[in-house]
Amino acid sequence: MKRPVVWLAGALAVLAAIPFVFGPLHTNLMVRLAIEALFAVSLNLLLSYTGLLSFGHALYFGVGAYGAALILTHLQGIPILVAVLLSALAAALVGLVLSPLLVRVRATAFTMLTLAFGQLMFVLCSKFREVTGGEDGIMGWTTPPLALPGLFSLDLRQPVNIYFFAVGLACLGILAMWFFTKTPMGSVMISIRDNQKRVDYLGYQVVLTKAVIFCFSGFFAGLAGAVYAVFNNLVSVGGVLHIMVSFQPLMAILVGGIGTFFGPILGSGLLLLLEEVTQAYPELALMISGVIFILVVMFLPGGAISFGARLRAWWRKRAYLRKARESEA
Amino acid sequence: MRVLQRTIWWGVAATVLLGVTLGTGPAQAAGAARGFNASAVADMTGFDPAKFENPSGDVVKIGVLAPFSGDAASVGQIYWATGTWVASDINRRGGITVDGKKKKIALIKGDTMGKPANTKQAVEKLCLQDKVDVLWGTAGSHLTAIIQAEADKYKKLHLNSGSLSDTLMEGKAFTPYTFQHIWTTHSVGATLAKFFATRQERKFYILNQDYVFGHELAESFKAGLKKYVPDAQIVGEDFHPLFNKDFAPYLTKVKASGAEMIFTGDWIPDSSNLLKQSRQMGINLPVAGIFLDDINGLIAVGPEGSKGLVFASELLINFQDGIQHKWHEAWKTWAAPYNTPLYEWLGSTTGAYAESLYWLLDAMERAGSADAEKVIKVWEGDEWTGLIGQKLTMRACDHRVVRDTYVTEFVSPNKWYKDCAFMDKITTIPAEFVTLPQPKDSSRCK
Amino acid sequence: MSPETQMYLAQGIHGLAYGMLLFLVASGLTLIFGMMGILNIAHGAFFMLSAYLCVTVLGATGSYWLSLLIAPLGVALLGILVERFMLRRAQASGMGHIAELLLTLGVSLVLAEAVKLTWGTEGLQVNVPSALAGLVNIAGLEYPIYRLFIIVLSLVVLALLSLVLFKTRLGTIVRAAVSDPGMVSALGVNTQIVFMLVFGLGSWMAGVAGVAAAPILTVFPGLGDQIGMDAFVVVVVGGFGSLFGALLAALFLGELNAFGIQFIPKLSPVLMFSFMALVLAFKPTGLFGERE
Amino acid sequence: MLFRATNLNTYYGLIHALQKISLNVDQGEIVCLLGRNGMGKSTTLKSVMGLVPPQSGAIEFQGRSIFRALPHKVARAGVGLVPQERRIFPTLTVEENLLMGVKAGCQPPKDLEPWTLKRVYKHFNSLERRSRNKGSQLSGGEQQMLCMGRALMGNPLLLLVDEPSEGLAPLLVKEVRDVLLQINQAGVSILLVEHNLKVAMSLAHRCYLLGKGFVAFEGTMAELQARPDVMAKYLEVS
Repeated sequence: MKRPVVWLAGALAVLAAIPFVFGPLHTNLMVRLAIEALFAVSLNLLLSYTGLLSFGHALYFGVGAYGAALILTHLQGIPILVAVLLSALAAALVGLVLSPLLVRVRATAFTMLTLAFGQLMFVLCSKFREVTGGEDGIMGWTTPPLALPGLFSLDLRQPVNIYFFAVGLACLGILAMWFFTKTPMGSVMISIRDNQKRVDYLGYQVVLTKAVIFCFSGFFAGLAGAVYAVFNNLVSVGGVLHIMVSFQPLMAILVGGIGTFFGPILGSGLLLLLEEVTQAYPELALMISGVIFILVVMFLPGGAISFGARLRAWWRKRAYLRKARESEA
Repeated sequence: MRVLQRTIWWGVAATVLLGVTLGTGPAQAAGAARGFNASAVADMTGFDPAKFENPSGDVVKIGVLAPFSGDAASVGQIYWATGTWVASDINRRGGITVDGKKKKIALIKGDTMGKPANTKQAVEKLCLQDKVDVLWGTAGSHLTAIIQAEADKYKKLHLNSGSLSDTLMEGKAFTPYTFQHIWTTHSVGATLAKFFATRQERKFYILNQDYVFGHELAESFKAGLKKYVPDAQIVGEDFHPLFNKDFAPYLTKVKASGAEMIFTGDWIPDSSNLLKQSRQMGINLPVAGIFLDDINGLIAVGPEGSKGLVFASELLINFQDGIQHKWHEAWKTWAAPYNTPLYEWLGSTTGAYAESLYWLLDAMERAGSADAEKVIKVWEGDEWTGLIGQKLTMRACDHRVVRDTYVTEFVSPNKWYKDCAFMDKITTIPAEFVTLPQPKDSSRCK
Repeated sequence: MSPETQMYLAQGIHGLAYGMLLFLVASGLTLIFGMMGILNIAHGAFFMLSAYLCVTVLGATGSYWLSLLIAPLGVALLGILVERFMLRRAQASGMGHIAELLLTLGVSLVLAEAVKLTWGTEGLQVNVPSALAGLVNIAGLEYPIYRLFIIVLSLVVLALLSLVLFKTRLGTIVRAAVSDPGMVSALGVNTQIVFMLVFGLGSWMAGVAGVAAAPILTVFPGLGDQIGMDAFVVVVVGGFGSLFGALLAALFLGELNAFGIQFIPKLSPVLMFSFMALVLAFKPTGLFGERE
Repeated sequence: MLFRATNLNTYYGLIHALQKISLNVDQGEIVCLLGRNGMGKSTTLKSVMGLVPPQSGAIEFQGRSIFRALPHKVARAGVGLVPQERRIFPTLTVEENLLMGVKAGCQPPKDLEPWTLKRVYKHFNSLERRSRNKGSQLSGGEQQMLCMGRALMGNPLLLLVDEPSEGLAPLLVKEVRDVLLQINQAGVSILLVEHNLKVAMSLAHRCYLLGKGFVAFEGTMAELQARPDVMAKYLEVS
């Protein structure tokens, strides 16, 4: 009982120390990590827990981001947390609206349907430039401070403040999803992945569970999008709805470890690290990430998170062999 | 209308006067106010952008913000070719005098990847980690807007040579740290319209890319026609997706419309595809635009196919010009990926990019400092002689350039390219007809 | 011919030409999908690569026809290598089709970058072969010969494909394996080799389309993106694994594009994805498909 | 011994579907696998065929190991499969379906009369009439016949038959039973999975009774009948 508490306290202490140890540059990098990790974990609910590969998760991210941008632009004086939550709810609502269509399909058809919806939203947002600003997007709104009247007021343009805001929301979101996977609905979700037909015998639960997952996953993807909007002070179709926005978390999941809960967080971190390293050779950056991507699928299908386990297994085997040899001699 | 124009013009003149007055102090301190002297370009033998090395020691650092990876990597390449050219030239001359000593120029890449989040990250890295003196870039108004916001935040000079949006320097978006060297969509529309006022064509078909820039450009052209060619007719207007494959359905409409001229803001590959496919379909209508100097695309349609194209630019460098020949001679030694026809001559884009950097460094030297505030003081209202001896004025109140613009018709044969038609007589459109009026909402413009 | 009839005729042929080109790309994709259950994300990149190879072969030999022969074969070889050394391993990873989709996504990223390193980032140009340059008069409509050639070329490839599929033992095996590869292997056929061949064949067809499209398009690294996306839509709408469905869907999308631009230009990009979403929502297997 | 499987272990993901299953089939025998749904009968056949590769164990066929061999290698060694869902190729004609069964370059066993289209049509006379029809147009019974014919075209020594009577009308069940007997008399050994105890009793020489992934009983059909307790525990009450 005590150990997890110590771990948690330790992790929180490290997270709290980061902005003071590192400069604003790396603090901002951590904000991006928080956003991308939250987004990747939300997609992972579909991929690793329900076995559904989505090529259109940017849809929810984009709705969250545009929601936040529109609310903050047009409803001045609205508390920032309310704005962010409303945007996430909008994304969840999109999940709900689309779920009657999405629950019907599986496998590649699901992937293609999500692709279609994602691209449709991309095209629509580019077209309705009166509302969305087209490719230029929406920018330059005044982000209200994170405040409790009379208690505190934090200016979110300061790296330290936006850091705590983003990391706090991401941690809460990731924790919420972690608990969700432990609920009975979470187990139904896993059995859908393993054998949809068998779960079908349980009646309409499959449909209902899937719909709930779409909303839930959409909510947190939307939350990530809303935090993105607040952090960047700009939302544009290329940044939040482009197909590469859908691929980014997929890569994070794959590199970190598909089928695990924490893999995507590790993967997001590794991808950002890779981006930092390859920044010195920008012409080769995408090439390097593509190659790493292929190598991971081929040689490390469990992702980086499985690397430790593999190493340990290899070490044990070596130790065992050595012992066997010694006893022989 | 005329009253308004006159007021604006007086405004411009007054501002220039004010700027000059403000600018003379530090300029005199650093010597005489200078302009660009093409013959002063250093001996560039052996120059190669691919082999550019940053000088060591105390340097002036320029952060180059451009897409160096991804779909638009060719844009990054052009930034790098021109940036390293200017830096090498200045370095071979010994650098610029800043803080009382000669300092050389270093360039540091900041890859925007064409994405907002990466742009923001790249700017922060350049400002906080590399501690650059100037941010330079970029293509795409949404990315430029991010750089402007960050430049304002970190109080860094920002030179915009790539984004043509009219609204970047207006309203809340304005920041004193950004200078928009490149012309704006308003000027593009006005330039071409003014040019057509003296010509026969009256039926225009607008075919643009379906995104903010394409729509803005269409509006600016229509506005220009309304002003300068009231009897012109828009016989059709279509917006096609970016990176469109098949232009045939559009061209069938164009042909049926009876248009005499196609106006397009398309850039490569769309501009080349539009041209190529129309010629293949036997539609030899001339096309007017600002990205038609893609030499590969022109060669593909040949001398006949490229004849009659109308090309507008803020900078058309005459082939006889000194800097043109220096560039051309140096080009022969460049290695891949710069050993292509695109870089053979200093084109309108490469030329404008280089010009903007020369001006910036000149202002810096006259300010005697790389400090943003001091450079701003010199640059605001600065009058300067450009690459081809033209007069440039940095309008103090909105940091946009007041300058003449140029239009040319492609003819064949020409002396410089035998495989396609290319620019001939250059028509100058005086600044007074094409300059974007000063923003009314800015308190700086009184 | 009245201008209106001429417009209908012209747009009709435009749609046909683009539709047939799309079918060339999509048929390879749908064959691969039917057999191996994966949508090859790198298919569009193969199309693009073939156009680049065409530029190189054309530069070296000066013959468009030689590049039409060589470039697709090069792409087919690459496809075979990708299948043999990458996909087969990914299939064994136990991650199911997700691994294969992600792997081909990785391949397409690498190809796009490799092309930039090899050929540079500028747009390159291929000219229409002189034998096919110029216009031909179709009932009063001047139409470019090269676009008609694309239609003919697609028809020839289609005929060859049907000949192989319906008249040879290999064809029977492929058709059987499209609906049930496991059963085919249980009947004593080495399906791994068949997979490899079909992957090569599919890549070859993307390659032929790439060379066919090169003279009307600028060759640049993003060349395959749009057509790759369109081909997905064709495969999905036509029905996963159905050649006939792909043909109908490709022609339909081609005409939708041409007449969409003529009559409702503002909506034409929206139409395609809406149509795909509608089809999938109401028939998850696509119009003529049997598998999801 | 024609066929022997020893200690087969097969997994579906984390599910241990076959746990140390051992069984054998002699030349000329019909051996039946019995058991409730989900006990691993079909998985056993798929493991033998190589469609679901077993994790460990050994499989010998005519003295040679076919353990973890690819399905086409198993088929070429002389094993035919008549799967449960029949898995007729829907877009191929009946004749093409049959020809798919031919293993190109494979010699038929010397002591057996080779199966040809003509011979298959003789045994399954309903197929000849429909030889030009698509596989998807056949009725359930016809599909079952086609499925068996297709397997025979490969001249197998051992036929793996999975639930041939499932979903068929009683009259057709009898026909299937008769055909299986004829095939067996022609020299083909059969490993049969059969739900219908009556059919199994009338066909098989020996049987294996599967519990959840393990062999609970083995013996002749007569020995099984003598153990009502085993039958009650491991078979469905009918």
